[in-house]
Amino acid sequence: MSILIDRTARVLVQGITGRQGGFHAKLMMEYGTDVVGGVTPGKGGEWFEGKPVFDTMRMAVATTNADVSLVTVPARFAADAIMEAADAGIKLVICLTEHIPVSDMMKVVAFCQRRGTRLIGPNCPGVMTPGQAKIGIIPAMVATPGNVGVVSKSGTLTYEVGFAMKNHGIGISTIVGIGGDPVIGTTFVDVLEMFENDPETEKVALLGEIGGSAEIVAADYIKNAMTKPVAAFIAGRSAPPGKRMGHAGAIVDGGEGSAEEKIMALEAAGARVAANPEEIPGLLA
Amino acid sequence: MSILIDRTARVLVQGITGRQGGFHAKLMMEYGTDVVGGVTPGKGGEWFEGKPVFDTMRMAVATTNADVSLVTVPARFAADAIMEAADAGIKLVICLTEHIPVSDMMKVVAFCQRRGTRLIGPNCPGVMTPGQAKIGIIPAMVATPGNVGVVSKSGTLTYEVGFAMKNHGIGISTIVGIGGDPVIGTTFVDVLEMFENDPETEKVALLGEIGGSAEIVAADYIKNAMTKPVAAFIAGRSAPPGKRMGHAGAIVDGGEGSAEEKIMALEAAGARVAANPEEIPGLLA
Amino acid sequence: MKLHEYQSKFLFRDFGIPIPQGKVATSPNEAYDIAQELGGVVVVKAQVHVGGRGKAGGVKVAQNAEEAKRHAASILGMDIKGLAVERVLIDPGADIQQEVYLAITNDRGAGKPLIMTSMEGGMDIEELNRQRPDAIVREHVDPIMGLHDYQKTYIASAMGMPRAQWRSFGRILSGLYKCYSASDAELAEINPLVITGDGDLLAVDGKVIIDDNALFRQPALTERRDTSGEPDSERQAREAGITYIKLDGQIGCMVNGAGLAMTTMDMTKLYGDEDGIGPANFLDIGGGASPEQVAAALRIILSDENVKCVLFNIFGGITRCDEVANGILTAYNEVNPDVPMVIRLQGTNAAAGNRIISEAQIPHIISAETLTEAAQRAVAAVKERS
Amino acid sequence: MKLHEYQSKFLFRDFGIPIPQGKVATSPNEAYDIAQELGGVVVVKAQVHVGGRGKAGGVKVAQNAEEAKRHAASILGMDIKGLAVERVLIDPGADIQQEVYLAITNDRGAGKPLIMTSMEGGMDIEELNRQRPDAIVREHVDPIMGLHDYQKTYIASAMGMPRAQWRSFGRILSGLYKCYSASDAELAEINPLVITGDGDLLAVDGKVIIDDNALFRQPALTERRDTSGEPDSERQAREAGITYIKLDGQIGCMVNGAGLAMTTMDMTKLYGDEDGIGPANFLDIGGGASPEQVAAALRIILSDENVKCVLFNIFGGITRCDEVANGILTAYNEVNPDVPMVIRLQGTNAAAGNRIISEAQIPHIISAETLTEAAQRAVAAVKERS
Repeated sequence: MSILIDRTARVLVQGITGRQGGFHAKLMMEYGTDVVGGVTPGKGGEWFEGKPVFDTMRMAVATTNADVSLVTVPARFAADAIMEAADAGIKLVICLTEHIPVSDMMKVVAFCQRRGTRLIGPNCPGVMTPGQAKIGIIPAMVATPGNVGVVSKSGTLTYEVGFAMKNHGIGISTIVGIGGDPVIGTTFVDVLEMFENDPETEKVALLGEIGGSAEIVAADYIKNAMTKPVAAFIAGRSAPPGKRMGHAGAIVDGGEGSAEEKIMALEAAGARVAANPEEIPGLLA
Repeated sequence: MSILIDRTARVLVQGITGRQGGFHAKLMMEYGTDVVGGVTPGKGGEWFEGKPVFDTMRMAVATTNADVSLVTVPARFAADAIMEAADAGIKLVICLTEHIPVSDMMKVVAFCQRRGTRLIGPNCPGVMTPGQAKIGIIPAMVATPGNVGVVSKSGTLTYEVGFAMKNHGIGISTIVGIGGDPVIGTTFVDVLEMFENDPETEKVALLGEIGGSAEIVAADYIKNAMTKPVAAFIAGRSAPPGKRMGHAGAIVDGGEGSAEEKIMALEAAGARVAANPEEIPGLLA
Repeated sequence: MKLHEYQSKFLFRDFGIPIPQGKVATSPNEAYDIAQELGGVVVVKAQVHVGGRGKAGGVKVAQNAEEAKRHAASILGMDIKGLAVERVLIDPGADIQQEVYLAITNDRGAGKPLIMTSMEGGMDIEELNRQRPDAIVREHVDPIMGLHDYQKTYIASAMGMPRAQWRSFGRILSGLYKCYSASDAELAEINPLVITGDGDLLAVDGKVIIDDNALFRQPALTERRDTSGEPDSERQAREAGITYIKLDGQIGCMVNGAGLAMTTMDMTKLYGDEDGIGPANFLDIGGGASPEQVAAALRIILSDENVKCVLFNIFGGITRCDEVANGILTAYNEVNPDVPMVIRLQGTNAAAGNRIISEAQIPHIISAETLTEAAQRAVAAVKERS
Repeated sequence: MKLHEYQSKFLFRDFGIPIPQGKVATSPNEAYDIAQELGGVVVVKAQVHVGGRGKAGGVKVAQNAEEAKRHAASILGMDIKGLAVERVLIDPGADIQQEVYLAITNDRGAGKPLIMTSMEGGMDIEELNRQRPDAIVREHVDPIMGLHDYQKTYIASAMGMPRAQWRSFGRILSGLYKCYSASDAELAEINPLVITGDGDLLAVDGKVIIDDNALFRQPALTERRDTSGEPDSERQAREAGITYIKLDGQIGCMVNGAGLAMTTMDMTKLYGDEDGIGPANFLDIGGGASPEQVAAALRIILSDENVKCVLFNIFGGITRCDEVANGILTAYNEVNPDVPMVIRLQGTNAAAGNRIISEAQIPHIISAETLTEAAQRAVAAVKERS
């Protein structure tokens, strides 16, 4: 199944009657993803593109036997929606929502860990296993099936790299967008470990950026535990310190989280780091 | 080791410099219990009867390698003390403290479950494995070693029954006082299960009282899962409904928790229920 | 600690729950003024700590202020199940479309707060539970996380609340959970929560019980305690730090430990019931009671005129029986009871304690070795004096 | 969102943390009055959103009100790292026995609040962390449970706080955690927390940063935003819902997505750095930006006089490149830029988008197929115009 999802994933979309949620639910269905229904409090009993809409995840899961949830609700409702999914027994929750307060996410991440629920995101483009299923907003056109795993903090940068790979004839096993927020459910290391253990993945592309130390921790993992080759790119070499570069997590603070230190750590760990993301296909060839 | 504790238990007393804590710590040591130290915030560095006193459980556990804690601190500090013990890695916490608010206990019980810490009590007399160790306030004189397990919601009633057993030449494997509060860490069923699996226990005496439905649940367990004979007594047949009989949990409320229904359930489960606690030794003979 | 209806509702209001704009009156004139101010139909409601006040005539509808005054005059001072009515709540009449039940309570078995709610409100929840248990939606709350927003949607949906009311019902549910939680309540109940003709929600009756053990951190609520329904003896005992509950029998019981105290009561009934004899009270003097406390407890027991005999049952564990014996003698000399006293001391230093008692050579004192013997002798003593 | 020192300390006070009884002045006369009212020695402190104000002369001690007025006159209006001082805080002088560092911040790696504290306060925490990392005690807080009381004892003990201060330090720690938590702070820092000669604790300087994403539920804090340190262009962008950060280079960048926007900046620098050419800004127009937003973004980019070329890098995923192309044309016609624009559209409907641009036949427009090509052409365009 490559990692996380394949064509058997049964997906609920939380916020399916919203503009964003509905739009992407349709694209997901067109791609072949098995969207089994959606949840919008107060709209239970309605239908969306032939799929049932429920008031709560509890009712939705009981009826559809779904195993993955995609959260597309606005920031102020997102923490509750994720916990609702976890409490309903969903083991993989993917949250696209941007601008969730960090204090909410700290609680939610601790909550999901206790419940044994894997959370991807928030503020991420989702997960795609090319040719099988996509859950989130990654465009179908940016990837073909193959043996390179892609893990990234960013959305369009990932599309850029995926597209470049496709143009070079390089296919992808799974793309995982982990999101650019300071506190996220699944880290680089979590995904690297899945790729390392995935027989359908032979190489890995890691797309990081300034802020935090997740790439340093990832370098440590690459050095100590990974056998598969890793190509990487770190965005934000030209970003000034103390400024938040769009993503809530993309800030060099107190001398920590600079692109230079991440690049150095990754290179020291044996990863091949591109100065330009369009070099990634070459490093993977 | 019979259940829960034996002579190898390494015990910390939280509140050891308090009047009650110190008094019972000494009696425990006289009984042979391995009290390895105590904790009183602000008194770290002092000594109590040759044992070190620490400011925090974290420091106490790191130094003494204790594995059991006895909480004797006043009610308003007790919830924090129990969680402190659990966070310090203690896997068995026994709490004597009475009058802890129920809302605190609901949080604490959930917290201990998540930490994998067994809590006995609160508002209980503690645990004693006769001839080996006692942790709590159960008087040494009320029991001799033997093969009857005793589990009880009450303190002095347990002594009464233990003493009567001793006078009839019946010994005890372990006494567990689970406490008379509405929300407690360890229930009758938890202890019955331990006795059922304990090779050194052959019979069990269960001392219940009005309020709640723990004895009904216990009857269910006895009926479905116990092979060892159980003798029981339920206190409060003469108690009026709607009144709290000393123990915070001892109240017949909305027609629930009466002695009659508990006695009926236990008898239906095959337990022998005494009308007078002094009949218990006869039922166990 | 129970709160009155008006106290409960005013507390609800602090947590954003809509309640009728009523006020409390302690006199018919006050009731008149409040009804006048409210205008229109009002309800005059007795504020007492017992159930069934409606059937007892403690709740009456008035068409105008004059009638409210008359109703208040008849209800104030009324005796409801032994309690005198000292206050009435004057509430504006509500336009009731539907009555809903909503409560949060401690589920002791689960160790969690439990929300219970039903579209069939108005009646007693125990009655509803017997008649139509499926009409009640039950939802636990994680005591650490608190109430999740999604649970409100689930509850509203599962109970069949009309969608138009989901939002306001959700706000009330949040408010009630905050109230329950911030007040250390054992029970926070709205019954009925009314859906009015305009589709608004209104908490028309309420009941809150506070956990006594949490009163130390609830000073504002503690101040609201109304002890008028509590027997004097129980109040005195509470103030002396002794747990005492008055019962109907003839044998006053003084025991250390709650479980043993209940058991001692049970034994007097076991051996006395066929002669109509039983316990006069529950009393737990606790561990290590001082002679002063023993004396205070003895005075409280004897303040009950039904008491024909006092039974001491002390199992000395940490408590030493010789000390208790001295306490009993001190108390005896102070209180000078004129009823027989059965004294049973067992456990630590029991022999010494019994020697102290017997050497004191007090008339009316009967010794006993076992609890059974003690209970039987107390019953016999009562029979003798009847 | 950063709070000023005085805002931070007044917020601390709301959570029970003792602070000096100072006030804010916006004129020398006000400073005089405050100093007169406080009496004795006072400290006049510039309130600006930059560090290092002490070294810049923005903090001065005054022996009396007259001197406070003089200091205020010199500090008000002072330029500290590009920011004009508009307010001074007049605090009474503190009797400093010891300076302590205490802060709570988000530990993003652990996903938990982190308490950092040290008996070696006063200096910058990063400096302290470099020089004496072992002098800092670090303790995580469970985000769901909050701060346990026992952790306060552990922290006070581990850092070497004198026992006489444990209780008051514990209260301050509780207050600061509540403040951090209730305010959705990313950072709540007291530095120094002073132990006075009398053994009291006093938060003499404070710094609070609020999570911008939580401002929707912090209306009272949002009102306190001081935008005086923010460039006009960034404020305009924020108000238009665009993320824009002004930089020093010559190539204005308009990109969809934060990661790609940074990457685009990096590419201009990668190919321009040896000629001193680089990005003029970070700008993320987000997904599905309207022609109006593209125009607004273009105006903001061009408000920077350094800009010699604008680079559009749009990777159409969900966004359709033909729509973006139309947006660019609309914006071009509205704004009429006089600098060359490099346009690179890729992804969904890229061919159509590129056709729209080329058919518009606009001078100064340079097409590019890849990001590399786009960056190189933008650098070349700047070189041409230098």
